[in-house]
Amino acid sequence: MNYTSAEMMVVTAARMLKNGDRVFVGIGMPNLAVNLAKRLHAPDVHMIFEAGVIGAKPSRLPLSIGDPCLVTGAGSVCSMFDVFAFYLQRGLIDIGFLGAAQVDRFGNLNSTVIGSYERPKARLAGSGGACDIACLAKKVFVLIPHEKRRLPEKVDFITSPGFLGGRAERSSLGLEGGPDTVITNKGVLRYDETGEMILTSIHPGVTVDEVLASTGWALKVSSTLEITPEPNDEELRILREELDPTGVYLGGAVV
Amino acid sequence: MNYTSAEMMVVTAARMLKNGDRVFVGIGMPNLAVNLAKRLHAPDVHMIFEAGVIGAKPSRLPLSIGDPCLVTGAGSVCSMFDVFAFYLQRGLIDIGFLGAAQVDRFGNLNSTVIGSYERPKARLAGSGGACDIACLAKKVFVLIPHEKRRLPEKVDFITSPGFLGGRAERSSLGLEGGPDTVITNKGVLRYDETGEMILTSIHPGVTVDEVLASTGWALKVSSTLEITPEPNDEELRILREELDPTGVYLGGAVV
Amino acid sequence: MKQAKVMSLGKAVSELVHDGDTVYLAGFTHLIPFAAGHEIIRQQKRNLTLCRATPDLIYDQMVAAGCARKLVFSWAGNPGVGLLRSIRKAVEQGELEIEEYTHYGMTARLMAGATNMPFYPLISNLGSDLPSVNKEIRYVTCPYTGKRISVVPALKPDVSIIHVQRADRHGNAHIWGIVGEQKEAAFAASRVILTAEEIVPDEVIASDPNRTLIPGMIVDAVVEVPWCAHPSYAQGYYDRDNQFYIEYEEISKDPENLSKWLDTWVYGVTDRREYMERLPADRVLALQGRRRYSYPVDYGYYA
Amino acid sequence: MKQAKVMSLGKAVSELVHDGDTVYLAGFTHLIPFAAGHEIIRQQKRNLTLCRATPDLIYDQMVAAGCARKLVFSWAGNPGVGLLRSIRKAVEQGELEIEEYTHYGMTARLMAGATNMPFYPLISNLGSDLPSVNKEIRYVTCPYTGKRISVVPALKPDVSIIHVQRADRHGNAHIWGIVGEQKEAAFAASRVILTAEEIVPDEVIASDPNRTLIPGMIVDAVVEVPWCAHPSYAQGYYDRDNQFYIEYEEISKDPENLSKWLDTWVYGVTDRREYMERLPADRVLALQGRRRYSYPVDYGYYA
Repeated sequence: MNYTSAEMMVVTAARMLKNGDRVFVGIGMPNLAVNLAKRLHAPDVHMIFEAGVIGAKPSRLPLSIGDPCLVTGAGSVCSMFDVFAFYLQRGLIDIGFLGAAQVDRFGNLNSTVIGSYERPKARLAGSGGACDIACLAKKVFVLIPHEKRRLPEKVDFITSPGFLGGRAERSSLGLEGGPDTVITNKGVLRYDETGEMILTSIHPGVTVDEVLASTGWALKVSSTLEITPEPNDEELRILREELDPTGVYLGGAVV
Repeated sequence: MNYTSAEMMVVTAARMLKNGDRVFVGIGMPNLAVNLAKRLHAPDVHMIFEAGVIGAKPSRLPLSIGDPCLVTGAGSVCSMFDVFAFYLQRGLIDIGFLGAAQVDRFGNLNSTVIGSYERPKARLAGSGGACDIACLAKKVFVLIPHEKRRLPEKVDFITSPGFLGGRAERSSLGLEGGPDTVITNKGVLRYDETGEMILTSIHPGVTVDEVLASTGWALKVSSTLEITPEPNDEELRILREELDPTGVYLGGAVV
Repeated sequence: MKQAKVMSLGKAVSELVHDGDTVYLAGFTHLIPFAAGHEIIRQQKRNLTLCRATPDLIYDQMVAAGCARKLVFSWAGNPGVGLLRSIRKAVEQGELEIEEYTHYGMTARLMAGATNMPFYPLISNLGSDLPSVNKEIRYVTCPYTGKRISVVPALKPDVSIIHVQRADRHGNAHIWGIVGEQKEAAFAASRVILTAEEIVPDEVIASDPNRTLIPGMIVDAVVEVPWCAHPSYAQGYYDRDNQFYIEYEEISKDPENLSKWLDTWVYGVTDRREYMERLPADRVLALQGRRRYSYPVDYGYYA
Repeated sequence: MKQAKVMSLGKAVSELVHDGDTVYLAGFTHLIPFAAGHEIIRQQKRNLTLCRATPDLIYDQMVAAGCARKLVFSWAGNPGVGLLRSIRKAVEQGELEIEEYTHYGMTARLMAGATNMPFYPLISNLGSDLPSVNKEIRYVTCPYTGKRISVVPALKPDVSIIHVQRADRHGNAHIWGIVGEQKEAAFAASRVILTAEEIVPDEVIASDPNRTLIPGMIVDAVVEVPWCAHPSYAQGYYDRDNQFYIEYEEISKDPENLSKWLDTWVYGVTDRREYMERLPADRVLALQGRRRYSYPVDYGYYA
């Protein structure tokens, strides 16, 4: 079958969503994943946007997280304060999707700076809601291209806490939930009992060596490593014909 | 001229309001006072109700503070939290009207219990918003019948702080604003530089001795004591014909 | 799959309100769910902790009927009329435990509960005797100003009962007029029973998402109960029955009298429909206002 | 007597925005008051501290035009497109001071400012490196649970500029769609400039007081500015001009190019009307959605 890395990632993410899940979702691939799941096995997934939109039913693919198409016909619209306080902090969010410039061995995320904070090699957009989501969502899913510089042993700056130095350190701060799954263009990674990332699945055609060579530390590999199931025809049809007909997000290589 | 004590109190209160004042108002006499002022010298007084109604334009005399007539056509309606946090605590309230079972020498108010808290002689309704208003309004106006048991030297229970033991004690808690005026059926009382109540005006036909005999401590009397001006025809006409045509609040003696 | 949430009030109360629960029947004067309180009385729930800023007549009746162990409140009166006599008597006789705050304190407690923050700071309570009789009112020091700030603890009811004007079958609800503490009480609770004057088609609610104060996501039961709030009111549906509030002063003066009233109007009916059958038509008609519609807004459709 | 609040945008900015002010042009994607930002650029205001969760293109332009000394923010990007190049360059070259929070932190700061509470507690920032580079993120200990809770300080802008769909001449304003942080930013500020797509008769606003998020009481200037938000949007009035957001990436890549753009579209026009005259009609027409009205609600008239 013919599909892009982005399609593989989106389909893999979509399959992990359960019906009824309340998902804090961004634009791009996470948005496609949730919409795909809603059209298949999880029609009652709730899409929650940090702009304050609850239960969005978008009529088109939004460019920004605050697009007017997210509002019309939505379940509810509230203030930005409310979405963070009454939904996220209240404990209503099952899954938060996050992107980042870097994710490290313990699932800590960086979206602030490459290099030092005071003299950055590159200044990035900053936390936005990412740190809040990383503190408060029950599970965090990360979608990221699999490259050594993006999966370093330690991020340059912890914008959003994962397990910090391990599960115990996160717990000691009183934080629940946390990192759950990382989906890259090469495979699927989860976390072991210490909070360290572990490769649990590789995508068809990808080798373990290739994954290890693209990771910034000696990545653990699960003893029950699987091959990620490929996208099926129906999934690809929905993605290509209904959700991203112009190929904005899925057209080429990984975004 | 012929008028009741209640009319005297309402007219006196109305005359103290300035155009543009933002008034946190209850039902009954304060409501009448504000409406009277709006029809005369202070058309732009803002009426704010703890039910969350801002700029009410009631079409009838409301029995309760949450009457539907307060809502229709109002300037804005917000939650109860918002009215306390975004208006009162924000510092937007110039004048708060409070009633109470007792007011003491330093303007402390009791609306909780007569007797001890644990074994009350009479259990009253409690603070409601009174303590909040007493802490946060720039000026507190109190309307109360002038009786010894209602103006004791010290209230049985401080529901709502006045000056506590004097202005310095209130300031030491970081509280601004505070007691400003007490209007009774016998006169008008304000506060001196120490925060102690002082008689500044007596109503026509009332003697100072009568006031002193009806007060629970040796009440100070201003050296420039005045006679409260009587209600005029226009004020009485508006009160009787427009605001309280059935005499619910103004018919008889003081409520 | 989605569970059917629409059910009878009897079933909702039976399944979601348990003896010993902390319950919050919301409403500041407006939209007080009297019918739900009566159903709780009929089902003889016991040892409830009743919470609300303004207990109003319905909590007075629930106390008289023996449902309550404790009252958490800020103002216990019959607005514009007088006292709540059953509550007052129970308190004076030591039969009802109380825990009291200011209005701002009660709503701040709900804000904390609704947002899963263990406390909420407010500039109030200072100088008052309230903190001396309620040790749950505490203090923190502001790390910017060094000021002592009073705080109240989160209130998290086991169940909140919220009456609204209109909702869809999923529990997405529109409320307008005085919105009191309905939203905060709903989010603060573990379980939510939503009663509505009308269950309307989904598209009515979806046409105005900014008015959807309660999202279906947090609602466990949706019950259509016309006139649920009487003698309280529902803006745009029926007026407050002020006459009843005044009459209640007489009804509740004598406990036996109140007991008879409960026999007739609560125990003597099976539900709100039967209650409404007993009310004279002219009384109900007198509570109808004239129509006064909001100007609609255009949300636009962007595709 | 009531002061006339309705005035031109030029007068409002001239009288209410001063050099050195802390300003907040509100809007989370929606209702961003671009026209007001351009007026600030034209009036050459200097040394401003620009605050907003999402600075967006308008702050990028204001930084490029030399208006800003400092940026307080939580996410500085061009949503769905990329970076804000002028801001990024100014930060990397040390020409723009920054102070950054999380989104929740920024909105919590406004909540504190709007309610005159010196701090606001939130469960976030823990474990992050943000508190190590921003000493304004501090902690309190919860007096109920003993937990360490992060707090942020109140944000109180000197002036907030709030764009709304419709308002009356007193500044009572209806907002719908994404309501972001408009209400909190308005209440937090010392002065408020309200821009509106339409100034409508008083009775339109009064017909739906629950939708009045901004009360006239806190508004200093009311300005009618149709298309004020373009290329951001006004729900029900015009769509987001996503094409411009994408084009801005090119425009801003080269500072000289951006400078030319500012010459044409900001310095080269006197106001928003002239800006709109330069936009091609087909571009504007493409931003019109189909009508999608809310169902009205009945407030009733009770007399």
